[in-house]
Amino acid sequence: MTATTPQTPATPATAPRFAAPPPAPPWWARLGGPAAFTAVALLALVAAPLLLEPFRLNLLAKYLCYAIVGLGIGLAWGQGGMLVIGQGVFFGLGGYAMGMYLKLHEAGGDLPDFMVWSGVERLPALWAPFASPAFSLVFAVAGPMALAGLLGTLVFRRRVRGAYFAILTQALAAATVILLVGRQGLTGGTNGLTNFFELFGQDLAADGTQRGLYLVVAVVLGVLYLGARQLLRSRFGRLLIAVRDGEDRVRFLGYDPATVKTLTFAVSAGMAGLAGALFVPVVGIISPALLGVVPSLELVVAVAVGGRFSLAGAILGAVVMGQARTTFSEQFADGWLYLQGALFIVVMTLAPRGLAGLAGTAREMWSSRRARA
Amino acid sequence: MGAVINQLPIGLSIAAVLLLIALGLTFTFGQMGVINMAHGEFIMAGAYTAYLLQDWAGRQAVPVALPVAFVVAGLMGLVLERTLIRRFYGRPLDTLLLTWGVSLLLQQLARDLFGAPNVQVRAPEFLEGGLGVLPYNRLFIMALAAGGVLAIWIYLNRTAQGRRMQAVMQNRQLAAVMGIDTGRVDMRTFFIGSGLAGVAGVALTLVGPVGPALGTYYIVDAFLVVVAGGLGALRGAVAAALALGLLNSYAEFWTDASLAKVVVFAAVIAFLQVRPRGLFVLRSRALT
Amino acid sequence: MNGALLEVRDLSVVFDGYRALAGVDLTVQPGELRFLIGPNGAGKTTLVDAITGLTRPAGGTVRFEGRDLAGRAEHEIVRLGVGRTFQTSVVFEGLTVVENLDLAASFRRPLWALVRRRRGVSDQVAGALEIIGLAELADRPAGVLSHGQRQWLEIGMLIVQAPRLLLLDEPVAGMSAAERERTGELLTRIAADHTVIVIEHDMEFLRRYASAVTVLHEGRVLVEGPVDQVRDDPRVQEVYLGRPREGAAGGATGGPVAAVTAAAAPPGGGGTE
Amino acid sequence: MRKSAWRIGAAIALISAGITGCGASPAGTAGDAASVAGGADTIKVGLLHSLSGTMAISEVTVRDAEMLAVEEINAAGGVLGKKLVPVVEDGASDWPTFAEKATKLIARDRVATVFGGWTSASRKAMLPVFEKRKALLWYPVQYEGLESSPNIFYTGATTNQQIVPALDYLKEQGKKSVFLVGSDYVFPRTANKIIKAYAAANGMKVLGEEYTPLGHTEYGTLVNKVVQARPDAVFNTLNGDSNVAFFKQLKSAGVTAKDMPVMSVSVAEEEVKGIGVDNIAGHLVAWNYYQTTKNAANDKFVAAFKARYGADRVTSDPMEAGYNAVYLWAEAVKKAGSTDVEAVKKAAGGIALDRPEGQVTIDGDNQHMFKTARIGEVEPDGQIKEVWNSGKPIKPDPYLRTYSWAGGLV
Repeated sequence: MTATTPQTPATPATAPRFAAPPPAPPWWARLGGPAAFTAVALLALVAAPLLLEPFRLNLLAKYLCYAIVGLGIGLAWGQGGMLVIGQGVFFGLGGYAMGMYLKLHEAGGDLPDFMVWSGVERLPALWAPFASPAFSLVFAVAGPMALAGLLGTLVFRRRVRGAYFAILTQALAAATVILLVGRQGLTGGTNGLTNFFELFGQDLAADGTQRGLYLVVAVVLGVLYLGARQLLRSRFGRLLIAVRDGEDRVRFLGYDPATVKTLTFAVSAGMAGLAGALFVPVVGIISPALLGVVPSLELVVAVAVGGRFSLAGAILGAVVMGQARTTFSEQFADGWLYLQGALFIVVMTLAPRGLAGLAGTAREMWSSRRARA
Repeated sequence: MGAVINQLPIGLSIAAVLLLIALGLTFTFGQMGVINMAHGEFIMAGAYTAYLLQDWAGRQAVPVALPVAFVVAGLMGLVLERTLIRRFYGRPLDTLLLTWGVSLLLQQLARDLFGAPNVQVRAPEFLEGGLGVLPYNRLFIMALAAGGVLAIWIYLNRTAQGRRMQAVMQNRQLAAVMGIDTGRVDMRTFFIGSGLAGVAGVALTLVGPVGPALGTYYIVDAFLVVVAGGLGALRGAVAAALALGLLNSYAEFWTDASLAKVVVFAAVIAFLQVRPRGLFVLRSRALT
Repeated sequence: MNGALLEVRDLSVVFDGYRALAGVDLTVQPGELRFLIGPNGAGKTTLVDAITGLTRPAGGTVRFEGRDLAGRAEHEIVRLGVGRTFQTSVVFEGLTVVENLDLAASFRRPLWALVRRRRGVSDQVAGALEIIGLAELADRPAGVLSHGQRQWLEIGMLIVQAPRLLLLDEPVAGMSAAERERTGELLTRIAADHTVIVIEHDMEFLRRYASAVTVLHEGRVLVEGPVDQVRDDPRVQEVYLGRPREGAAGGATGGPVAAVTAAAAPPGGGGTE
Repeated sequence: MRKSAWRIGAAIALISAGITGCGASPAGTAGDAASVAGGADTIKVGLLHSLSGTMAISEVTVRDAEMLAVEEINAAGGVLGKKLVPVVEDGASDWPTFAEKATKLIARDRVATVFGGWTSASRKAMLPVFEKRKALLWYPVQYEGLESSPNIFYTGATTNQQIVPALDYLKEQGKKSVFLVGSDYVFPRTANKIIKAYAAANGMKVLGEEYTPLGHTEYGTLVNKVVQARPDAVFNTLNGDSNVAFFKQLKSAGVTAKDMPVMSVSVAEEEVKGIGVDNIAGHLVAWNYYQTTKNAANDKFVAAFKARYGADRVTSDPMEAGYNAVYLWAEAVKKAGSTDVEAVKKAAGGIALDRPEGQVTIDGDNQHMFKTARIGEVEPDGQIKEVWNSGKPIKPDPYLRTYSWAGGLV
């Protein structure tokens, strides 16, 4: 054959490969540790609500919402090799579903306030079903999943992947923001949906409600984490990693990688949607600015910082970056952009496996030293 | 019918802007698989170069700045390539995040150096006025884009350096086996690709704002051009820029600017259904 | 021709104007062990690629068990019972040996059934581990395997899928003598109850294990027949020992790479004969 | 699993510790905000603007002006004998961050009042926070009206103090047709609704209405549409960087201020520099204040501002409104004798001060200001020359209830 015969499976432009391949054994998949998980769960569910003042607890709830998105990104990107930089779109879709419900509830049969300002006279048909909380919640998850499923089917079936896919999701985020902003009478425009006071009869400003919401978010995150971990330990999880590392080879095992990727993408979008729905009552607003390219990228970076190959790392990254952002902007605002930029560069260059990877390396060093002693 | 004819030059001029920006990207993305999110900030650097040169060149700053900005942005690209990107070959997705970090740093740096408000770059006298609906500054940008394409074509096909660059673009390992110093070629590619961004930046001072956020306004569209055009294909970039530019201008004319953006995105997705790897693509048998 | 497992008729493949295959005919009967040889650029891997759906043919037909394979996706062709390996082995380095095999073995399960965890090792996988001799490495990540072990793992992954036709692309390339020996034994064992097509350069290997051989040259079938007869054929000798014509074929692609490839191509195993 | 879980555990513990650590500062029960803010001899006030992100360019200037006012008041002895302590927070051009920081300022820092916001979106995001926590916000930017929160004082113009006078001026100048160009968000759309109602009632023709996404920089098509429609004037509600692209591309299409003036309501002295004087000279703007406004209070403000921040800095309408806000609040506190929100609100109505823009009076009913409308023309030196004013302060009417033609709007 001529030398154009198949090379090692890596043309730089398309292959999602890693210079330093992740440590081969998927350690997180084989170490069972219900005790450790319980400890963290207790800390999050009992200690945090008791120790944190309401303002901080509310912030933590917000970070945990981002952590849910991070979990989805970890699944799609870390495990499945699909870099999504449009995750904000799904987050926003969930958020808007919840926001629409709250807005209609607030209006109590009248038109929502922003529609009045925008000169809308009758409730648009699109809004009608969101009067039902059940529909809104279901849509918050199913809507993003359906959109991701559609995009995934269109894109993955045609074997668009890697950088192309990343760029398309980015363009999707940009286009969605423009669409939301432009349809002001329908979406509230740049202002988004805000001014919510009540959720299921509970005063959203009350500390008790916020504590309850925090617990809901924490429990949802915990459940999703366990579910995702279970998924990864299954054959499907192995298949997902196989798709990440050698998509074409998987085809020759008789699987259709497009299906695997589309499903995973949809699951991760569903997580983002749920996170968005939880975010709205916690923070009190959903607006296009929350789902554009920049917030989407920030989420991805948070996952990279935490450690993309580890689900726990993805969660950790979202929480740490959220807290870092708040702390920094309280101390010196201008520094945040420098710090954020520098942080990506350092993490991507020196610790591509993120905090989780660093912790792993440190632990290995420690245990090997102990073994020698 | 009048609208169709009237919008044509506007579409072409949008295409020219897109092409100028995307030209450098096709290089760095196509050859090296680097998704350079900091490309927008190299454009910004070019624009600020023109701004700074005003002290010295006055209203001739724009033409004077073209070569200077090419070198300035090119050197920035070179430094980026040497210090960071070289560690990331074969990890295109990581370069995306890495260079995004770089772009944040550069934006903040521009804010600290030049202030957050936009600065003014005065257009030279000879670019005032125009032919019909087409102002001279638009013609200038179109000429610049055409000149850029021509120069690159000549470089790629008529010089030894350019041929080496093509060889690396088509098969990096093999080129290395052949004794081509791929490291040098990468450096050169990045220099040229980034330098073109600088040139684009100078051109953009004629039609748009000059401020720290300049790069962010163009980067998404530019990437769409690259995706639709196909990796590293010069003719692909030209065709895609033309198509997207015209589509943009007509869609905006018949609907509105917001909807036009959405239409363009939908069109690219639809197009990828037909040509998943873009318009023109180098056939490769590599298994990924 | 009735009853043939694989029937390739007038198959042609074109890369950017270069005809990699120019009307190949190939018939393989059930139970056969067929070797495909030919100098560099003869189109051997292209032929396998076209059969397995990796490359779209420009013309001609490929029929497997009477069914036309044209236009089917790779995974569909695998599901029909055609399995292949690659010149450069591609196993999943992030998974363990047993996970690699298990994944291969599960390919007929519906996707939802995959959500459950694997419990233990199925007989099928255990058997394959035994055959390829990697039982004691079962729980090691595939990333740590040697080149030879990877090739065997790939073959193992094929076996657990129970394909009706196996296509092996240079299974012994780059192997040590001992590894070749073991691969040969493996091949013999597999060929006993499978239909196998092997692309091979290594003449020594060919002499020891081949019965029927097809020689490709410049995208066409040059000779076909028992190994001794093929070896003595003057046309084959000309192709292998005479004027090197593959350079001219390579040059047709044009552009810098073609020039590079022609010169850079290492002397293939085929030239050793 | 064990290891990774421990990792999150450790991180959460660490973060919790950090959070509670920060929280250990002046705590106490949350809820009642202001009356004892800052302790015995100081009063804390919050300044909440975007110091980073896309809006920083505008909002930092307002923060600077507010800071100047705080310093001046402190230099003059403070309020009720107490020094003001500014607590500066960054809204980061991100609306939820505004809500978050507002909560922090009220609940954690326990400030007496907050001066902040620029975009309507940031105000809308903060509004429920201030209403729920019964706190006070001073919002310094002209906006689209249709709002009157009991917990917000609006020191910028509402529509009848900016948009309507601008239209009056155009009508007076004999402009019979306008083309509406705006960024695609709340203010332009609302403003254009008002303009269309006004035009219908006053025999003006609206020849076109176009919106572009925020940050849009490609105006070839839009300029083409404007040129083809040949309006007597263009009413421009574009925001930020889009103005630069629009004016540059309008000029290169050969449109001059003489034959088609553009009336802008979001272009102030600061923006003129970035657009380039060449490109905008001769065009019109509508505000309540210019750096060139003639009176003693303004001479003092401009001099003080340049002395504090540098001679090359310019002052603008939103800066002046922010600067006023601090003085108006201080005056209300003096009158009330307390920083208690309810007392301050009650005292505020009717307060009248001579400010750089002329006399400003607080309307106790809707908590907006009586302001004088001023139309300006951009001069070749980048300054804005007043060409018309409303003569006396206009009573604020955020819902345009006193304008018969606006009947159908709300």
